[in-house]
Amino acid sequence: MSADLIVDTQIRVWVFLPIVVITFLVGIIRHYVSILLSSQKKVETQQFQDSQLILRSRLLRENAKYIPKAAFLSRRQVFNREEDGYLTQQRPAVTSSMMTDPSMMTDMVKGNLTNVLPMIVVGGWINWMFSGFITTKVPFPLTLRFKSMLQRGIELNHLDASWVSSASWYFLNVFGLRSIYALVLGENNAADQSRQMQDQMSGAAMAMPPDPKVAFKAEWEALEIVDHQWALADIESKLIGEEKVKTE
Amino acid sequence: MGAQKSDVEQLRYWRENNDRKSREVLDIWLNGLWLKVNSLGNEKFLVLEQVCLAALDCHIPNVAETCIESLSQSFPSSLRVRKLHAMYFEAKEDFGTATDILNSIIKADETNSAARKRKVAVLKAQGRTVDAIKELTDYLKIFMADVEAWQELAELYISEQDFSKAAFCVEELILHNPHNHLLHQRYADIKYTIGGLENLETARSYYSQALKINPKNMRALYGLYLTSSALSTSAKCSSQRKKEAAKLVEWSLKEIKKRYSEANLMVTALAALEI
Amino acid sequence: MSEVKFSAKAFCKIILHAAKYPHCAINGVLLAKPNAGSREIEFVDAVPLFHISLHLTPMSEIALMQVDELASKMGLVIAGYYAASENIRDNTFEKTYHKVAEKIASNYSPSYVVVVNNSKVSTEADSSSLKVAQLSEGGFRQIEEQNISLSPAQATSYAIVALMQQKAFQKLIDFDNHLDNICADWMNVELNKTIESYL
Amino acid sequence: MAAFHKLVLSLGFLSMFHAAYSAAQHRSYLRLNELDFTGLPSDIFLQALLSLLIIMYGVLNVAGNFKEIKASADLDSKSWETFRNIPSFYTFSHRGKSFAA
Repeated sequence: MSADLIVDTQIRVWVFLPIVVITFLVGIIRHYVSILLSSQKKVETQQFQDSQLILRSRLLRENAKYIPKAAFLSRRQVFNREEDGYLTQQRPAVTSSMMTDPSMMTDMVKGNLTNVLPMIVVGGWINWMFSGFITTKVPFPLTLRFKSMLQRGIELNHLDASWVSSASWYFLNVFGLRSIYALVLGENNAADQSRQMQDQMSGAAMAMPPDPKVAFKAEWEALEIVDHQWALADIESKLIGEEKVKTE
Repeated sequence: MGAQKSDVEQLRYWRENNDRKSREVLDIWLNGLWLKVNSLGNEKFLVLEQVCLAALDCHIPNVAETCIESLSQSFPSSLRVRKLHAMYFEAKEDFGTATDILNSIIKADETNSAARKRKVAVLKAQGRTVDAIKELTDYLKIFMADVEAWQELAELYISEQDFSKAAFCVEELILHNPHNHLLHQRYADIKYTIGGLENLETARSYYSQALKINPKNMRALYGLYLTSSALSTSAKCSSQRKKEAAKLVEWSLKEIKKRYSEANLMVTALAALEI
Repeated sequence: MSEVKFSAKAFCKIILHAAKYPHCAINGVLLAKPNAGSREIEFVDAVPLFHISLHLTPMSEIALMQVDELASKMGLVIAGYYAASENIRDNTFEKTYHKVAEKIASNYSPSYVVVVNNSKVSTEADSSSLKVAQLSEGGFRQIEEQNISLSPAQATSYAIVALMQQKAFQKLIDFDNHLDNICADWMNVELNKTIESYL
Repeated sequence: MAAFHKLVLSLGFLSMFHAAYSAAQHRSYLRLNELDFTGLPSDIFLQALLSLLIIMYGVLNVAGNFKEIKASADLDSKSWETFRNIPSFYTFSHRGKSFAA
């Protein structure tokens, strides 16, 4: 094992570098294709309202100590009233719109098209073209457990685990190039900017669980058990006391 | 080149700070920035939008027109540019057209909050404050976590002298941003304006809180002085509490004087406070 | 009918205050020499107070206390209240009515309310850009335009044009500015000098 | 001043790389002479440490100013003057029109 393997320089030129270039270019193409296919995601007003509601009640719970007790209680009352409180209101059951809503379907297809498909196609191609090479070596020793990760496609029991096979090199590239993309395409490249210009708000809509009822129920419970402690109860003497220490 | 850079930085500072320095923005623009706007890269559009607003604010319509023109060339279908169009008509007091444009934006995008907010502003511009309040409360039923809208509602209620509702809005703002001394101070202002023993005490607490968060807040310091001196002379207070209040009066007066002497000011008007 | 005169200092400061914050409602108080019962009143100085939130009382109280103290040192009284509303079309006395006016009325009678006529005010403002009313028994008795005058009339109108060209409103400081930065002087000693230099 | 600190930073990095290269050289020297590795020579060690300090100094100065640790520190300098301005709700029918005309 200690004897060093010498890897043919041809492998560097014809396997190691091509894989890097291919994955990089595929990533860029995928980026632009996804911009081309992306449709402005429409947020339902109802959904938006729900997420804002949850946000507000969460803030109420967390910062309740900064408002007077009466103010807190009246707010909780409005949120948690028996019949028509914000969190207890009756909602028509949200059926899973996955199958009925065609736009949902196209979104899914587009997602598959841009993410999964290239992975399968390019991955398969690379496996077929460049299989069975040792491409590089990580400059530190690794335990045997890494063999399955780094030496996919090569079944050699006695090979040191720090050698990397071509298929694994491809996967390392797929996951490792992300920050390079950000660097090359920019965090806010031209495409992003134009979308931002078109509308700044809809991005702020939080992702909501499909059924708001569950979230509402959880929020209702959490709000019920909040014990209001006014943070400003003794603020005057604190203020004077603190200042005294400072001036002395 | 150096001058231009600082101009752009100045504009950015104002933009991020929400400074309404319309005259100054326009001055920068007319003093040569408009020639160089194409070299600004992506910031160009933000600058154009800012200048457009400033021009509308100063009622110089042709500058606003050019800004909108070049923005709509870059983003022909953008709703945000359409909103600027609506604002242009607003400034011309053509409120009907402005409302039509805003309605079409909302139709195109149900969740477009900016257009809905503009509708409130249109009503406000017509002097229909009560309608504006109604529109804004409708808006807040959907966009409950919109801090700007709560703040605007508070201002509207204050201008309508409906202080308890304004207080509610400011409470909401405090919930969203509990470390902002300005909000605590504003809440105390409102409570003091409403009056009554209990509200005075609340006001005093919030002035103290504002002062604790930011010791430089003069309004809070004056407010603390005012509330505690009112409490110390109030007939309904117990003597124990009066004593506490008197201590606060003394302390706040000392602090006020310290502030002025630190700034090397001899203010004779301060004598008014020592009664 | 009573006559109302504005000194150059008072008039310029009102207009400059309105010009400095064109998008805000503003208010302030007017100082006059005390001669109770007289039909004539001359406002010798104005103190710009607020532009941020006029309707909240605590800071107004502080301001009134301080202005009163200073005014009495100079032998003046607070005899009037001026305001301008945010909207260009709101020029009525009712819209700009304020508790401060009431307070002033209880201290000095007859006291006056001045409203800046938003649609008439301009860079060449004259006495027609102000509407004046006497406050009596909770009602407003508007004073006709011919009874409102500037003293000195000609020089003041020249001064205001020059001041607006100079953008002198940037130098005007109201009580709100003072509260944000206590080094700012709400008596506007500097600005007074500038105004006088144009007379 | 910024240029100077950038220079310091790049010098630090250069020196750090040099130290790393020296360490690699040392290892290969040991291997060639079939000696056991006991530790780095003190000069390489010192150089690495020194360049680390230089890099830290450079980064701190290049990266810009420190932020206050207090959450509300940014708000301290704010006043109602700017805080109440909300561009979404600007109205334009105000006195500015009379002054512009």
